[in-house]
Amino acid sequence: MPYLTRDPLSVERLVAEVSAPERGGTCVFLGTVRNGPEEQGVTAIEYSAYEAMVEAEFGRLLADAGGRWPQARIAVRHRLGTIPSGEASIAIAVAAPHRAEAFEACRFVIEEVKRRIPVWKKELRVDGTETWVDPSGRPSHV
Amino acid sequence: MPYLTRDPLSVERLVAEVSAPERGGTCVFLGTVRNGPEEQGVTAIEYSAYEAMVEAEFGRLLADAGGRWPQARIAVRHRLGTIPSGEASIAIAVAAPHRAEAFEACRFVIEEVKRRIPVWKKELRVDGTETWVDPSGRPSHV
Amino acid sequence: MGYLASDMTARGTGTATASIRVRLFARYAELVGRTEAAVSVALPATVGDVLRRLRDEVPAARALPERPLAALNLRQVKLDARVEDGDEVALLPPIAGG
Amino acid sequence: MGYLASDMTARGTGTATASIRVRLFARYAELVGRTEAAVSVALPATVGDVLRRLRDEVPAARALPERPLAALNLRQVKLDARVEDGDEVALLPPIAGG
Repeated sequence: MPYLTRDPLSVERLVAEVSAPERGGTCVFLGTVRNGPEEQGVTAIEYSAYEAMVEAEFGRLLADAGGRWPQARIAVRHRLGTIPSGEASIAIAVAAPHRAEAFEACRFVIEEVKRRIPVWKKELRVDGTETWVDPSGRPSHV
Repeated sequence: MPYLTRDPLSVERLVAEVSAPERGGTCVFLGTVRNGPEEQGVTAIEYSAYEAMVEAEFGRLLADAGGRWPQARIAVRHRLGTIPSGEASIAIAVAAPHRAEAFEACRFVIEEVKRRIPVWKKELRVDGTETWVDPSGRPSHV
Repeated sequence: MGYLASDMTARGTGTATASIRVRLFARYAELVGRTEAAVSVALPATVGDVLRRLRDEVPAARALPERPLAALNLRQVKLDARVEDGDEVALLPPIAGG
Repeated sequence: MGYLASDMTARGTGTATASIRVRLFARYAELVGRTEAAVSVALPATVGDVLRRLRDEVPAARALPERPLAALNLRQVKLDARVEDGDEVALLPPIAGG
Protein backbone atom coordinates (compact mmCIF):
# COMPACT_ATOMS: atom_id res chain seq x y z
CA MET A 1 0.00 0.00 0.00
CA PRO A 2 2.48 2.67 -1.00
CA TYR A 3 0.13 5.69 -0.92
CA LEU A 4 -1.63 5.13 2.39
CA THR A 5 -0.22 5.18 5.87
CA ARG A 6 -1.48 5.43 9.42
CA ASP A 7 1.69 7.12 10.64
CA PRO A 8 2.52 10.83 10.78
CA LEU A 9 3.77 12.12 7.44
CA SER A 10 7.38 13.12 6.88
CA VAL A 11 7.94 15.92 4.41
CA GLU A 12 11.69 15.36 4.37
CA ARG A 13 11.28 11.73 3.40
CA LEU A 14 8.79 12.57 0.64
CA VAL A 15 11.07 15.27 -0.76
CA ALA A 16 13.97 12.83 -0.73
CA GLU A 17 11.92 10.43 -2.88
CA VAL A 18 11.57 12.94 -5.72
CA SER A 19 14.63 15.14 -5.62
CA ALA A 20 17.64 14.74 -7.88
CA PRO A 21 20.29 17.10 -9.21
CA GLU A 22 18.54 17.46 -12.57
CA ARG A 23 15.33 18.68 -10.92
CA GLY A 24 15.85 22.25 -9.72
CA GLY A 25 12.36 23.00 -8.41
CA THR A 26 10.38 21.12 -5.79
CA CYS A 27 6.86 21.98 -4.71
CA VAL A 28 5.28 20.38 -1.67
CA PHE A 29 1.68 20.55 -0.55
CA LEU A 30 0.54 19.60 2.93
CA GLY A 31 -3.12 19.41 3.84
CA THR A 32 -3.59 19.61 7.58
CA VAL A 33 -6.57 19.00 9.79
CA ARG A 34 -8.05 22.38 10.42
CA ASN A 35 -9.62 23.87 13.49
CA GLY A 36 -10.16 27.51 12.69
CA PRO A 37 -13.00 30.00 12.97
CA GLU A 38 -15.01 28.07 10.36
CA GLU A 39 -14.85 24.90 12.40
CA GLN A 40 -16.37 24.49 15.82
CA GLY A 41 -13.84 22.96 18.13
CA VAL A 42 -12.57 20.20 15.86
CA THR A 43 -10.09 18.19 17.88
CA ALA A 44 -9.37 15.58 15.22
CA ILE A 45 -10.63 14.07 12.00
CA GLU A 46 -11.11 10.37 11.54
CA TYR A 47 -10.06 9.43 8.01
CA SER A 48 -11.30 6.28 6.35
CA ALA A 49 -10.94 5.05 2.80
CA TYR A 50 -11.77 2.44 0.24
CA GLU A 51 -8.16 1.43 0.56
CA ALA A 52 -7.72 -0.83 -2.46
CA MET A 53 -9.33 1.77 -4.69
CA VAL A 54 -7.24 4.58 -3.21
CA GLU A 55 -4.11 2.69 -4.19
CA ALA A 56 -5.41 1.97 -7.70
CA GLU A 57 -6.72 5.49 -8.23
CA PHE A 58 -3.50 7.13 -7.03
CA GLY A 59 -1.66 4.99 -9.55
CA ARG A 60 -3.92 6.25 -12.34
CA LEU A 61 -3.77 9.83 -11.06
CA LEU A 62 0.03 9.85 -11.02
CA ALA A 63 0.10 8.29 -14.47
CA ASP A 64 -2.15 11.13 -15.68
CA ALA A 65 0.17 13.69 -14.08
CA GLY A 66 3.19 11.94 -15.59
CA GLY A 67 1.60 12.27 -19.01
CA ARG A 68 1.19 16.00 -18.56
CA TRP A 69 4.53 16.69 -16.87
CA PRO A 70 6.84 13.92 -18.08
CA GLN A 71 9.94 15.31 -16.38
CA ALA A 72 8.29 15.66 -12.98
CA ARG A 73 8.68 13.11 -10.20
CA ILE A 74 5.75 12.92 -7.83
CA ALA A 75 5.37 11.32 -4.42
CA VAL A 76 2.18 11.36 -2.40
CA ARG A 77 1.13 9.95 0.94
CA HIS A 78 -2.35 10.06 2.48
CA ARG A 79 -2.70 9.34 6.16
CA LEU A 80 -5.69 7.45 7.57
CA GLY A 81 -7.02 6.99 11.07
CA THR A 82 -7.62 9.65 13.70
CA ILE A 83 -5.51 12.71 12.93
CA PRO A 84 -5.37 15.51 15.51
CA SER A 85 -6.02 19.04 14.27
CA GLY A 86 -2.85 20.73 13.11
CA GLU A 87 -1.33 17.49 11.76
CA ALA A 88 -1.05 16.68 8.08
CA SER A 89 -3.44 14.26 6.43
CA ILE A 90 -1.87 14.45 2.98
CA ALA A 91 1.57 15.31 1.65
CA ILE A 92 2.46 15.71 -2.02
CA ALA A 93 5.98 16.39 -3.30
CA VAL A 94 6.76 17.19 -6.91
CA ALA A 95 10.27 17.80 -8.22
CA ALA A 96 10.81 18.99 -11.78
CA PRO A 97 13.56 20.59 -13.80
CA HIS A 98 11.78 23.97 -13.62
CA ARG A 99 9.55 25.45 -10.98
CA ALA A 100 6.46 26.09 -13.11
CA GLU A 101 6.02 22.37 -13.73
CA ALA A 102 6.54 21.57 -10.05
CA PHE A 103 3.86 24.04 -8.93
CA GLU A 104 1.39 23.03 -11.63
CA ALA A 105 1.75 19.30 -11.14
CA CYS A 106 1.49 19.64 -7.36
CA ARG A 107 -1.69 21.70 -7.65
CA PHE A 108 -3.10 19.22 -10.16
CA VAL A 109 -2.52 16.31 -7.81
CA ILE A 110 -4.28 17.86 -4.82
CA GLU A 111 -7.24 18.98 -6.94
CA GLU A 112 -7.58 15.49 -8.40
CA VAL A 113 -7.27 13.90 -4.97
CA LYS A 114 -10.28 15.89 -3.84
CA ARG A 115 -12.20 14.84 -6.93
CA ARG A 116 -11.39 11.17 -7.23
CA ILE A 117 -9.56 9.55 -4.30
CA PRO A 118 -12.15 7.71 -2.16
CA VAL A 119 -11.36 9.00 1.30
CA TRP A 120 -13.87 10.23 3.85
CA LYS A 121 -13.61 12.20 6.99
CA LYS A 122 -15.56 12.52 10.17
CA GLU A 123 -14.91 15.56 12.33
CA LEU A 124 -14.60 14.91 16.04
CA ARG A 125 -15.42 17.92 18.19
CA VAL A 126 -14.46 18.97 21.65
CA ASP A 127 -18.13 18.69 22.73
CA GLY A 128 -18.20 15.02 21.72
CA THR A 129 -20.20 15.48 18.51
CA GLU A 130 -19.13 13.85 15.26
CA THR A 131 -19.97 14.92 11.72
CA TRP A 132 -19.28 13.36 8.37
CA VAL A 133 -17.78 15.99 6.12
CA ASP A 134 -19.67 16.58 2.92
CA PRO A 135 -17.55 18.76 0.65
CA SER A 136 -20.64 19.75 -1.27
CA GLY A 137 -21.61 21.58 1.95
CA ARG A 138 -19.22 23.53 4.15
CA PRO A 139 -15.69 22.34 3.50
CA SER A 140 -14.10 21.28 6.75
CA HIS A 141 -10.59 21.67 5.63
CA VAL A 142 -8.30 23.22 3.08
CA MET B 1 19.76 38.14 9.62
CA PRO B 2 16.60 36.09 9.69
CA TYR B 3 16.33 35.32 5.96
CA LEU B 4 19.89 34.31 5.17
CA THR B 5 21.85 31.34 6.37
CA ARG B 6 24.99 29.43 5.43
CA ASP B 7 23.64 26.16 6.78
CA PRO B 8 21.61 23.48 4.97
CA LEU B 9 17.92 24.33 4.92
CA SER B 10 15.38 22.40 6.96
CA VAL B 11 11.93 22.12 5.41
CA GLU B 12 10.44 20.72 8.60
CA ARG B 13 11.63 23.68 10.62
CA LEU B 14 10.28 26.16 8.07
CA VAL B 15 6.90 24.41 7.93
CA ALA B 16 6.74 24.48 11.73
CA GLU B 17 7.21 28.26 11.64
CA VAL B 18 4.04 28.81 9.60
CA SER B 19 1.68 25.99 10.47
CA ALA B 20 -1.22 26.30 12.89
CA PRO B 21 -4.55 24.53 13.28
CA GLU B 22 -6.46 27.33 11.55
CA ARG B 23 -4.32 27.04 8.42
CA GLY B 24 -5.32 23.90 6.53
CA GLY B 25 -3.10 24.24 3.47
CA THR B 26 0.68 24.56 3.34
CA CYS B 27 2.71 25.00 0.18
CA VAL B 28 6.48 24.71 0.18
CA PHE B 29 8.90 25.56 -2.58
CA LEU B 30 12.49 24.38 -2.65
CA GLY B 31 14.94 25.63 -5.22
CA THR B 32 17.88 23.28 -5.54
CA VAL B 33 21.22 23.58 -7.27
CA ARG B 34 20.74 21.87 -10.57
CA ASN B 35 23.08 19.71 -12.56
CA GLY B 36 21.00 18.36 -15.41
CA PRO B 37 21.34 18.03 -19.17
CA GLU B 38 21.21 21.84 -19.56
CA GLU B 39 24.18 22.29 -17.24
CA GLN B 40 27.65 20.99 -17.94
CA GLY B 41 28.94 19.18 -14.93
CA VAL B 42 27.95 21.71 -12.28
CA THR B 43 29.28 20.41 -9.00
CA ALA B 44 28.18 23.35 -6.88
CA ILE B 45 27.05 26.94 -7.01
CA GLU B 46 28.66 29.66 -4.98
CA TYR B 47 25.96 32.03 -3.74
CA SER B 48 26.75 35.57 -2.70
CA ALA B 49 24.50 38.46 -1.79
CA TYR B 50 24.19 42.07 -0.85
CA GLU B 51 23.27 40.77 2.56
CA ALA B 52 21.83 43.86 4.23
CA MET B 53 19.68 44.55 1.19
CA VAL B 54 18.51 40.94 1.01
CA GLU B 55 17.23 41.24 4.55
CA ALA B 56 15.52 44.57 3.88
CA GLU B 57 14.07 43.45 0.57
CA PHE B 58 12.72 40.17 1.98
CA GLY B 59 10.97 42.22 4.65
CA ARG B 60 9.33 44.37 1.97
CA LEU B 61 8.52 41.36 -0.19
CA LEU B 62 6.80 39.52 2.66
CA ALA B 63 4.90 42.68 3.57
CA ASP B 64 3.68 42.85 -0.04
CA ALA B 65 2.61 39.20 0.10
CA GLY B 66 0.92 39.80 3.46
CA GLY B 67 -1.08 42.60 1.89
CA ARG B 68 -2.31 40.30 -0.85
CA TRP B 69 -2.90 37.21 1.30
CA PRO B 70 -3.55 38.55 4.79
CA GLN B 71 -4.35 35.16 6.29
CA ALA B 72 -1.22 33.49 4.99
CA ARG B 73 1.89 32.98 7.09
CA ILE B 74 5.12 32.92 5.13
CA ALA B 75 8.63 31.81 6.05
CA VAL B 76 11.59 31.97 3.72
CA ARG B 77 15.25 31.12 4.01
CA HIS B 78 17.96 31.66 1.40
CA ARG B 79 21.23 29.84 1.77
CA LEU B 80 24.57 31.45 0.85
CA GLY B 81 28.04 30.06 0.31
CA THR B 82 29.02 27.03 -1.75
CA ILE B 83 26.03 24.73 -2.20
CA PRO B 84 26.60 21.31 -3.81
CA SER B 85 24.30 20.35 -6.66
CA GLY B 86 21.17 18.63 -5.43
CA GLU B 87 20.99 20.70 -2.24
CA ALA B 88 18.46 23.47 -1.67
CA SER B 89 19.44 27.11 -1.98
CA ILE B 90 16.04 28.52 -1.07
CA ALA B 91 13.07 27.27 0.88
CA ILE B 92 9.70 29.02 1.10
CA ALA B 93 6.81 27.79 3.25
CA VAL B 94 3.35 29.33 3.14
CA ALA B 95 0.46 28.17 5.30
CA ALA B 96 -3.03 29.55 4.76
CA PRO B 97 -6.58 28.65 5.68
CA HIS B 98 -7.21 27.37 2.15
CA ARG B 99 -4.91 25.80 -0.37
CA ALA B 100 -5.40 28.28 -3.23
CA GLU B 101 -3.91 31.09 -1.15
CA ALA B 102 -1.00 28.90 -0.06
CA PHE B 103 -0.09 27.97 -3.64
CA GLU B 104 -0.52 31.49 -4.98
CA ALA B 105 1.45 33.21 -2.23
CA CYS B 106 4.27 30.65 -2.46
CA ARG B 107 4.54 31.12 -6.22
CA PHE B 108 4.45 34.89 -5.79
CA VAL B 109 7.34 34.81 -3.33
CA ILE B 110 9.68 32.76 -5.52
CA GLU B 111 8.88 34.88 -8.59
CA GLU B 112 9.59 38.05 -6.63
CA VAL B 113 12.80 36.60 -5.19
CA LYS B 114 14.07 36.10 -8.70
CA ARG B 115 13.12 39.63 -9.62
CA ARG B 116 14.27 41.63 -6.62
CA ILE B 117 16.40 39.81 -4.04
CA PRO B 118 20.06 40.71 -4.69
CA VAL B 119 21.70 37.31 -4.77
CA TRP B 120 24.22 36.08 -7.33
CA LYS B 121 25.53 32.72 -8.27
CA LYS B 122 28.68 31.38 -9.78
CA GLU B 123 28.56 27.87 -11.17
CA LEU B 124 31.52 25.66 -10.33
CA ARG B 125 32.08 22.87 -12.83
CA VAL B 126 33.77 19.53 -12.62
CA ASP B 127 36.38 20.73 -15.16
CA GLY B 128 37.38 23.57 -12.85
CA THR B 129 35.68 26.35 -14.83
CA GLU B 130 33.51 28.93 -13.12
CA THR B 131 30.71 31.01 -14.63
CA TRP B 132 28.60 33.80 -13.24
CA VAL B 133 24.98 33.01 -13.94
CA ASP B 134 23.14 35.65 -15.91
CA PRO B 135 19.44 34.86 -15.83
CA SER B 136 18.94 36.96 -18.93
CA GLY B 137 20.93 34.23 -20.69
CA ARG B 138 20.64 30.51 -20.04
CA PRO B 139 19.07 29.99 -16.65
CA SER B 140 21.26 27.69 -14.59
CA HIS B 141 18.64 26.58 -12.20
CA VAL B 142 14.92 26.25 -11.64
CA MET C 1 -31.11 4.66 -18.46
CA GLY C 2 -30.49 1.08 -19.43
CA TYR C 3 -32.28 -0.15 -16.31
CA LEU C 4 -35.47 -1.16 -18.03
CA ALA C 5 -33.67 -2.75 -20.96
CA SER C 6 -31.44 -4.86 -18.74
CA ASP C 7 -34.39 -5.85 -16.58
CA MET C 8 -36.29 -7.04 -19.58
CA THR C 9 -33.30 -9.00 -20.78
CA ALA C 10 -32.89 -10.49 -17.34
CA ARG C 11 -36.54 -11.48 -17.27
CA GLY C 12 -36.28 -12.78 -20.84
CA THR C 13 -33.34 -15.09 -20.27
CA GLY C 14 -33.25 -15.42 -16.50
CA THR C 15 -30.50 -18.01 -16.53
CA ALA C 16 -26.97 -16.67 -15.93
CA THR C 17 -26.63 -14.95 -12.59
CA ALA C 18 -23.73 -13.00 -11.17
CA SER C 19 -22.59 -12.86 -7.57
CA ILE C 20 -21.57 -9.32 -6.74
CA ARG C 21 -19.79 -8.14 -3.65
CA VAL C 22 -21.20 -4.79 -2.60
CA ARG C 23 -19.12 -2.57 -0.35
CA LEU C 24 -20.28 0.37 1.70
CA PHE C 25 -18.12 3.08 3.21
CA ALA C 26 -18.17 5.87 5.76
CA ARG C 27 -21.63 7.43 6.14
CA TYR C 28 -23.21 4.86 3.83
CA ALA C 29 -21.89 2.03 5.98
CA GLU C 30 -23.40 3.77 9.01
CA LEU C 31 -26.73 4.34 7.26
CA VAL C 32 -27.05 0.74 6.15
CA GLY C 33 -25.49 -0.72 9.28
CA ARG C 34 -23.02 -2.87 7.37
CA THR C 35 -19.88 -2.53 5.31
CA GLU C 36 -20.63 -5.17 2.72
CA ALA C 37 -23.24 -7.43 1.23
CA ALA C 38 -23.35 -10.25 -1.32
CA VAL C 39 -25.97 -9.73 -4.02
CA SER C 40 -26.99 -11.95 -6.92
CA VAL C 41 -28.34 -10.45 -10.13
CA ALA C 42 -29.50 -12.03 -13.36
CA LEU C 43 -27.23 -11.14 -16.27
CA PRO C 44 -26.94 -8.91 -18.11
CA ALA C 45 -27.10 -6.42 -15.28
CA THR C 46 -25.79 -2.99 -14.42
CA VAL C 47 -24.45 -1.36 -11.28
CA GLY C 48 -27.90 0.24 -11.01
CA ASP C 49 -29.48 -3.21 -10.99
CA VAL C 50 -27.11 -4.27 -8.22
CA LEU C 51 -28.12 -1.21 -6.23
CA ARG C 52 -31.80 -1.97 -6.63
CA ARG C 53 -31.26 -5.58 -5.64
CA LEU C 54 -29.39 -4.37 -2.56
CA ARG C 55 -32.38 -2.20 -1.62
CA ASP C 56 -34.69 -5.18 -2.02
CA GLU C 57 -32.60 -7.44 0.15
CA VAL C 58 -31.30 -4.98 2.72
CA PRO C 59 -34.15 -2.63 3.67
CA ALA C 60 -31.78 -0.18 5.43
CA ALA C 61 -30.15 0.38 2.04
CA ARG C 62 -33.27 2.32 0.99
CA ALA C 63 -31.83 5.18 3.03
CA LEU C 64 -29.04 5.54 0.46
CA PRO C 65 -29.34 8.33 -2.12
CA GLU C 66 -31.18 7.45 -5.30
CA ARG C 67 -28.03 7.72 -7.42
CA PRO C 68 -24.93 7.41 -5.27
CA LEU C 69 -21.41 7.61 -6.61
CA ALA C 70 -20.35 4.08 -7.51
CA ALA C 71 -17.19 2.17 -8.30
CA LEU C 72 -16.86 -1.12 -10.13
CA ASN C 73 -13.67 -3.08 -9.51
CA LEU C 74 -11.88 -0.05 -8.04
CA ARG C 75 -12.89 2.43 -10.75
CA GLN C 76 -15.61 5.06 -10.65
CA VAL C 77 -18.39 4.19 -13.10
CA LYS C 78 -21.85 5.35 -14.01
CA LEU C 79 -24.81 3.36 -12.79
CA ASP C 80 -25.35 1.91 -16.26
CA ALA C 81 -21.96 0.11 -16.28
CA ARG C 82 -22.35 -3.64 -16.84
CA VAL C 83 -21.36 -6.04 -14.08
CA GLU C 84 -20.01 -9.60 -14.37
CA ASP C 85 -19.91 -12.48 -11.94
CA GLY C 86 -17.33 -11.86 -9.22
CA ASP C 87 -17.33 -8.09 -9.58
CA GLU C 88 -17.02 -5.73 -6.66
CA VAL C 89 -19.38 -2.78 -6.59
CA ALA C 90 -18.74 0.01 -4.09
CA LEU C 91 -21.10 2.80 -3.12
CA LEU C 92 -19.15 5.92 -2.31
CA PRO C 93 -20.31 8.87 -0.20
CA PRO C 94 -19.21 12.29 -1.47
CA ILE C 95 -15.43 12.15 -1.64
CA ALA C 96 -13.72 14.23 1.02
CA GLY C 97 -10.06 13.28 0.78
CA GLY C 98 -6.96 15.34 1.16
CA MET D 1 17.73 62.21 -17.96
CA GLY D 2 18.47 64.53 -15.08
CA TYR D 3 22.21 64.04 -15.50
CA LEU D 4 22.85 67.22 -17.36
CA ALA D 5 20.59 69.27 -15.11
CA SER D 6 22.24 68.07 -11.95
CA ASP D 7 25.67 68.54 -13.47
CA MET D 8 24.89 72.10 -14.34
CA THR D 9 23.56 72.71 -10.87
CA ALA D 10 26.65 71.15 -9.40
CA ARG D 11 28.85 73.34 -11.58
CA GLY D 12 26.72 76.35 -10.69
CA THR D 13 26.94 76.04 -6.93
CA GLY D 14 29.81 73.62 -6.42
CA THR D 15 29.88 73.96 -2.68
CA ALA D 16 28.13 71.12 -0.78
CA THR D 17 29.64 67.72 -1.43
CA ALA D 18 28.44 64.28 -0.42
CA SER D 19 30.54 61.29 0.55
CA ILE D 20 29.01 58.19 -0.94
CA ARG D 21 29.96 54.63 -0.20
CA VAL D 22 29.79 52.60 -3.40
CA ARG D 23 29.48 48.84 -3.16
CA LEU D 24 30.17 46.30 -5.85
CA PHE D 25 29.04 42.69 -5.91
CA ALA D 26 29.64 39.40 -7.66
CA ARG D 27 30.79 39.86 -11.26
CA TYR D 28 30.99 43.63 -10.89
CA ALA D 29 33.33 43.26 -7.93
CA GLU D 30 35.49 40.96 -10.06
CA LEU D 31 35.43 43.33 -13.04
CA VAL D 32 36.44 46.34 -11.00
CA GLY D 33 38.77 44.44 -8.70
CA ARG D 34 37.23 45.78 -5.54
CA THR D 35 34.07 45.47 -3.47
CA GLU D 36 33.73 49.07 -2.46
CA ALA D 37 34.86 52.61 -3.06
CA ALA D 38 34.32 56.00 -1.44
CA VAL D 39 33.26 58.69 -3.88
CA SER D 40 32.59 62.39 -3.37
CA VAL D 41 30.10 64.24 -5.50
CA ALA D 42 28.96 67.84 -5.52
CA LEU D 43 25.32 68.17 -4.50
CA PRO D 44 22.74 67.94 -5.82
CA ALA D 45 23.74 64.67 -7.44
CA THR D 46 22.16 61.46 -8.63
CA VAL D 47 23.14 57.80 -8.53
CA GLY D 48 24.16 58.29 -12.16
CA ASP D 49 26.53 61.05 -11.11
CA VAL D 50 28.04 58.75 -8.51
CA LEU D 51 28.54 56.12 -11.15
CA ARG D 52 30.27 58.57 -13.50
CA ARG D 53 32.49 59.79 -10.68
CA LEU D 54 33.39 56.18 -9.90
CA ARG D 55 34.41 55.66 -13.53
CA ASP D 56 36.57 58.77 -13.36
CA GLU D 57 38.33 57.71 -10.19
CA VAL D 58 38.52 53.96 -10.68
CA PRO D 59 39.42 53.28 -14.31
CA ALA D 60 38.50 49.57 -14.03
CA ALA D 61 34.92 50.69 -13.34
CA ARG D 62 34.68 51.68 -17.01
CA ALA D 63 34.16 47.96 -17.68
CA LEU D 64 30.78 48.14 -15.92
CA PRO D 65 27.67 48.33 -18.11
CA GLU D 66 26.52 51.81 -19.07
CA ARG D 67 23.36 51.56 -16.99
CA PRO D 68 23.71 48.89 -14.30
CA LEU D 69 20.98 47.99 -11.85
CA ALA D 70 21.50 50.18 -8.78
CA ALA D 71 20.36 50.36 -5.20
CA LEU D 72 20.39 53.35 -2.88
CA ASN D 73 20.35 52.63 0.85
CA LEU D 74 19.18 49.01 0.31
CA ARG D 75 16.44 49.80 -2.21
CA GLN D 76 16.51 49.47 -5.98
CA VAL D 77 16.37 52.88 -7.63
CA LYS D 78 16.70 54.40 -11.06
CA LEU D 79 19.90 56.19 -11.95
CA ASP D 80 18.25 59.58 -11.58
CA ALA D 81 17.55 59.06 -7.85
CA ARG D 82 19.07 61.82 -5.72
CA VAL D 83 21.84 60.98 -3.28
CA GLU D 84 22.69 62.62 0.04
CA ASP D 85 25.83 62.69 2.11
CA GLY D 86 26.43 59.33 3.81
CA ASP D 87 24.34 57.34 1.34
CA GLU D 88 25.27 53.87 0.18
CA VAL D 89 25.02 53.19 -3.54
CA ALA D 90 25.27 49.60 -4.74
CA LEU D 91 25.78 48.41 -8.29
CA LEU D 92 23.99 45.12 -8.82
CA PRO D 93 24.73 42.55 -11.52
CA PRO D 94 21.64 40.84 -12.98
CA ILE D 95 19.86 39.26 -10.04
CA ALA D 96 20.09 35.48 -9.96
CA GLY D 97 18.68 34.49 -6.59
CA GLY D 98 16.58 31.54 -5.61
